[in-house]
Amino acid sequence: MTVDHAAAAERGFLAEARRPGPFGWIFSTDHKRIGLLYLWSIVTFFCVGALLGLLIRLELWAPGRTIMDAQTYNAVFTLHGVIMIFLFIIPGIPAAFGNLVMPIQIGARDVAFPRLNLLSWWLYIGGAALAVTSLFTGGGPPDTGWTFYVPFSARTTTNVSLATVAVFILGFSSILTGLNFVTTIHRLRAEGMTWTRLPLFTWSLYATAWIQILATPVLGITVALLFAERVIGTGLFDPAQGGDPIMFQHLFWIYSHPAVYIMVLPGMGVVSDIIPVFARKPAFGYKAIVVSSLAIAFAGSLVWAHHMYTSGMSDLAVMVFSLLTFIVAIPSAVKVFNWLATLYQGSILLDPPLLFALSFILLFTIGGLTGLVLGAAATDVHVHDTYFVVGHFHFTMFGGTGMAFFAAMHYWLPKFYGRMYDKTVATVAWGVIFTGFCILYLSMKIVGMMGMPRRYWDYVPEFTGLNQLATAGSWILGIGLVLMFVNLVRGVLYGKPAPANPWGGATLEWQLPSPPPTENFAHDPVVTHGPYDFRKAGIL
Amino acid sequence: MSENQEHAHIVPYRTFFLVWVALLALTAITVAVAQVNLGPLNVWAALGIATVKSTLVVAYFMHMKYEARLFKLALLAALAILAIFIGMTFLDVLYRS
Amino acid sequence: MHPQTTTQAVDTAFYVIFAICGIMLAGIAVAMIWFVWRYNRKRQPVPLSQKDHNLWLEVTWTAIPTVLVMLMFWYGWEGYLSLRRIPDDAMHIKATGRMWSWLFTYDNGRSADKLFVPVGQPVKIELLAEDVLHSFYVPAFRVKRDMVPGMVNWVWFTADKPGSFDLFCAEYCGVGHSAMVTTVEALPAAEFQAWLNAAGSTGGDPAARGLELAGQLGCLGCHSVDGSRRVGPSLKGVFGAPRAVLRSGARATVTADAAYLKRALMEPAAEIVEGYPPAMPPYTQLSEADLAALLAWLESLK
Amino acid sequence: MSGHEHQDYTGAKFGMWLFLFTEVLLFGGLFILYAVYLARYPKEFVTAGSQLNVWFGGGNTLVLLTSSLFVAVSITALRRGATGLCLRLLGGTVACAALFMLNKFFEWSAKIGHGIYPGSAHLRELPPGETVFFNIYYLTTGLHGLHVVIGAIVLIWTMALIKTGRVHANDWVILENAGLYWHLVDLIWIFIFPLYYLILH
Ligand code: HEA
Ligand code: HEA
Ligand code: HEC
Ligand code: CUA
Ligand SMILES: [Cu+2]
Repeated sequence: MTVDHAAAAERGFLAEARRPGPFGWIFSTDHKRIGLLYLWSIVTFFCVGALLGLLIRLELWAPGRTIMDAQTYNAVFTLHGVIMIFLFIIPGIPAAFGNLVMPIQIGARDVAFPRLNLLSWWLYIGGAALAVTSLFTGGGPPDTGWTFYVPFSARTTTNVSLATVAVFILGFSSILTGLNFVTTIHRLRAEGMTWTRLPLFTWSLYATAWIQILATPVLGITVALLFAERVIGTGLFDPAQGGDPIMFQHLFWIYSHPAVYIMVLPGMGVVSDIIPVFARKPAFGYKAIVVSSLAIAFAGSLVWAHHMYTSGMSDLAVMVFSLLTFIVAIPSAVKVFNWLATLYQGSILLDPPLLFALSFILLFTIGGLTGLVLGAAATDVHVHDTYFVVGHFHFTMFGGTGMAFFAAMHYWLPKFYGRMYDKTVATVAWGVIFTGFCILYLSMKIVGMMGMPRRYWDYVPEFTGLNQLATAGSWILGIGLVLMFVNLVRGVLYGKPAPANPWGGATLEWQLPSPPPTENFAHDPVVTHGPYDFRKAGIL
Repeated sequence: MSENQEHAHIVPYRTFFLVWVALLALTAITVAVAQVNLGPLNVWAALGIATVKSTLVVAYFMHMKYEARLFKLALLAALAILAIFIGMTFLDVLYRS
Repeated sequence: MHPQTTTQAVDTAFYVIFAICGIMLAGIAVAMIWFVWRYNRKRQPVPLSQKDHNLWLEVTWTAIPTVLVMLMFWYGWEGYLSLRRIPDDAMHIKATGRMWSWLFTYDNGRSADKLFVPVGQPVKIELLAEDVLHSFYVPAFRVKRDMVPGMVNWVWFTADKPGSFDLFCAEYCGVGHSAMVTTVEALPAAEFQAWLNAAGSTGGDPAARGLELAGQLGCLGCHSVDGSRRVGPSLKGVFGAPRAVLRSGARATVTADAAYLKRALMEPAAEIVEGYPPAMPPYTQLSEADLAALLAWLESLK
Repeated sequence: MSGHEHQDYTGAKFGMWLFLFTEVLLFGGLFILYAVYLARYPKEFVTAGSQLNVWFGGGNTLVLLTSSLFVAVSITALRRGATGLCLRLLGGTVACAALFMLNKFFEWSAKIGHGIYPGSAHLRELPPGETVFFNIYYLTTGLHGLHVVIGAIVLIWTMALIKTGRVHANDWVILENAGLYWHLVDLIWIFIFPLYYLILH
């Protein structure tokens, strides 16, 4: 744990490739290289998705046509949703930072199935390529929304069929990551790395991976059935052929609700790892946090129909699913309280990673609490499919997982590039992002309460003021994001050398040089203390 | 990695053969039962026999009987989740007004 | 006991839930900011403790949220039940949603593309969909329910004051989704009765009858009569005007005479107006009289 | 990266099992739909179900059970050093797969000949419940058939590895995993058979 400048000057795994040039990356089975491949592909798609979000906001500046017609708008928000969900947020933290960090955190040299790991990146890229292809072929860009509800999705002439294939492949990629991680965590922990010494980030990946394995196939069959309905006319959801459109919604949400926990659990893991380091205090309630991750993963699989209160399903189902939805809130609450307790009586350094982690807590809490408004049956009837929902999920996904993703970038990139970004600029960028975020999405919640439906290209004039506020917020947010990314990329390329342990972390990755060597550990490590034992780790 | 895993249990031919005979017998039984009208019980009987058959396949052909407890727990978890998915869907389907 | 209107029933749940959430949020935000300020490394160079667990705290902050969420669940469920309990004296109206317009039919056969209701009288709306999912949403009354093909859903509400209230389609249904907007017109009881019984108001004028049909058949969901572009071309001045069309892919210019307009209605796929999607459904079920009325109406759109 | 010291048999098998779970849940989606529609259209399912030929379904059940036996025995054979026997058994399995698909081909041809196939005019004229039955029948058995083909390809690939000596008596995990996949195909058929071919009442 002594700062080793000589090692920091080396380029570690960044310099050691088995193949020359780009092939050393795209055919590498090193988990760190795959992690970086994922990271930059994901960031790229995030930027594309965010630009589409910006276009949505521009169109909604005023009622009627502003910059695009209704059909284009529908394609734009569909693409925005599909990119953000399937290409950014679901693979986001697990595939990028999970791959980079998790094997090191458990003291392994790589994941259990390195070649499968590479395959899942290729599938990710293949799925993304197909999704892009679907824009320019067939009947034009899909216009169904990311939820692909039938019968509309079965009838529309746009290229939905190809998009379902893309989603199927992306699901496959996600499954492979999940099964790789579960096996890795079970089989490759270093000596002394007991289950109660696993860093909380790794624990959260473990819980997530199980959802990936058990829920994703249901999405696979759902989109496969939609494909079959469009291509060969097996109308399993077509009322004219005896099918039930609501069954599509069940199958879709059986995956897609658990998927929101695929999105957020790793983010919670990042936050659980960052807070102790910057507060110089062990994670409070380690076991409670672990149990709550598993509880969220399990109970989160039982609440899918809360997206369907108004669909015409039975009232009994409304009651049971509403009740279970509220149960999921409890483990989330436990996590928030434990994070706060970790801060209490610590010695807190407000560096960029912590700033983003704390904004995770605040924004996710707002998102989660508005989730409770949605979980209650009566109130959801009013706000279902309005901008209130749009506000809710941007708070949880962007305010939650997105912020955690940015926190992870500020926390771990110096480790893997051996260079430090400019902390002042990062802090300013954080401030701009936070401000823009609140203006943008709080306006959405209010306009949603007033009754503005989502997926509306045009709206009644009463809603104009709040929509303009939201659009203005998106510009502020955009400026902040650009500032942040430019600063990070500059840091990676030209930053000052970063020491091995810039933040004073006690988990294993901080004991390696920055960047780590290809094989991670010269000798298999023997773990003798918990992940947040700063005294034994010599930090305090 | 360890030696004793490399030389894990080798199932004798005879066991497999007996399992196969049992599976054939169960197939015959399930066909026979289907000819009798038991009302809704027919489906449950068919599912019951199929469950017995699949248990045999999983336990012997797929060696689950000889695997570590982790494998068994994981299998149970997967099946439980599937059962929950089906069961909870029926909360809607059976009780629509 | 029983809430009078759906608005009251739902708003009670809103107040309770927002109050609990507001308090929780304020507590968390204040605690977080206070900790960050008080235990900042400048003020607190070394941590005051290394304490990492406390069973009683865990139990407490599991138990309190449990109670709170059960409370929220209960109010939510109670409010929902009110939405599902129709008063016995509710009046019956049928609502049909289709791409991208509304049709409301009353028991006496009167129909309209706006939802007229009497003030103070509960109404039960039966919800039907012709093509894809739609959703019947009136924010002012806090009611929403999807319209699903092959299924009959319903909502009820009581308008407690006269006025005009927005009625939105809240389930995405394609390019005209955001245009699938109409209003609930709440009229005092007497006025409503007068409206309901004013059958045959169009008299013998075929163009007026055509306008009524255009509302009922959903033409106005896709076509404007003021020259503005919607899903389909505007019908303003269409009669007798030259049209650039695609006939099985080949471009052609035709004059929109009666024969052309009839084809446009009966087999819209035969000629597609250039620059528009082939989205118009065929109206083959039209009677001769209705067809004539529609044509007369089209002719009247100068 | 997969140097010899990294070989982890238990890990490899565990990974395979996790993959099998995903397959189970993939089919699970179809079984959910089957259950729901059976509950909704019990009579129509019986009418439609009795039009399926028990002999085709039963015959294929025997074929798959036997193929499963072959695969199971082949592992024991390989580990006892009887490589030739192992290869012959695997060949037998692949033959069973071919037989299965042939059977399926005739069965489907007959049905399609009667105008019963997804999207057909005849199918749309049937009562809705029967249409649903045939649609889900084609989808389920079709997806299963796809798995039979994939399973057979995997087994052929494994045979090649055995021939080249990559898989042998002391390193058989690939064969074991390929076998697990094949058994899964059998396992799913064990449920398809009674649910589709044997609902006669
Ligand atoms: C990261 C993604 C994410 C996360 C984590 C969540 C978390 C939650 N979501 Fe959300 N949700 C989405 C993403 C997410 N959601 C998306 C994308 C949609 C829309 C999909 C679409 O239609 O396009 C959606 C839609 C959605 C709906 C359907 C709305 C509708 O269409 O009508 C509902 C309804 O119940 C809901 C509820 C919840 C609840 C109860 C939680 C809970 O897990 C939240 C728990 C957290 C807290 C409660 C806060 C922390 C706790 C405390 C601070 C303690 C104090 C609190 C108490 C008193 C208990 N969500
Ligand atoms: C993680 C997920 C995520 C994220 C981060 C975002 C980010 C944003 N989203 Fe969206 N959104 C979704 C997921 C997400 N969204 C989903 C799932 C839907 C539902 C879709 C559906 O209904 O099917 C949705 C829907 C949705 C709607 C509703 C559309 C409708 O219903 O009609 C709106 C409307 O304003 C919106 C806006 C935005 C905005 C303004 C941003 C902003 O955050 C964007 C801010 C970014 C910028 C202003 C651009 C900054 C520029 C760059 C980063 C590029 C830098 C480039 C270089 C340096 C080269 N989103
Ligand atoms: C679902 C949307 C939709 C509905 C409902 C609809 N139309 Fe159309 N209509 C279109 C579109 C799109 C076109 C242009 C493409 C085409 O020519 O088919 C069109 C074309 C037309 C044309 C030819 C216009 C021209 O400029 O040459 C006429 C006339 C017309 N519609 C009348 C009607 C009438 C009358 C009704 C109601 C009875 C109706 N439409 C209902 C979408 C619709
Ligand atoms: Cu109709 Cu949206
Ligand atoms: Cu959900």
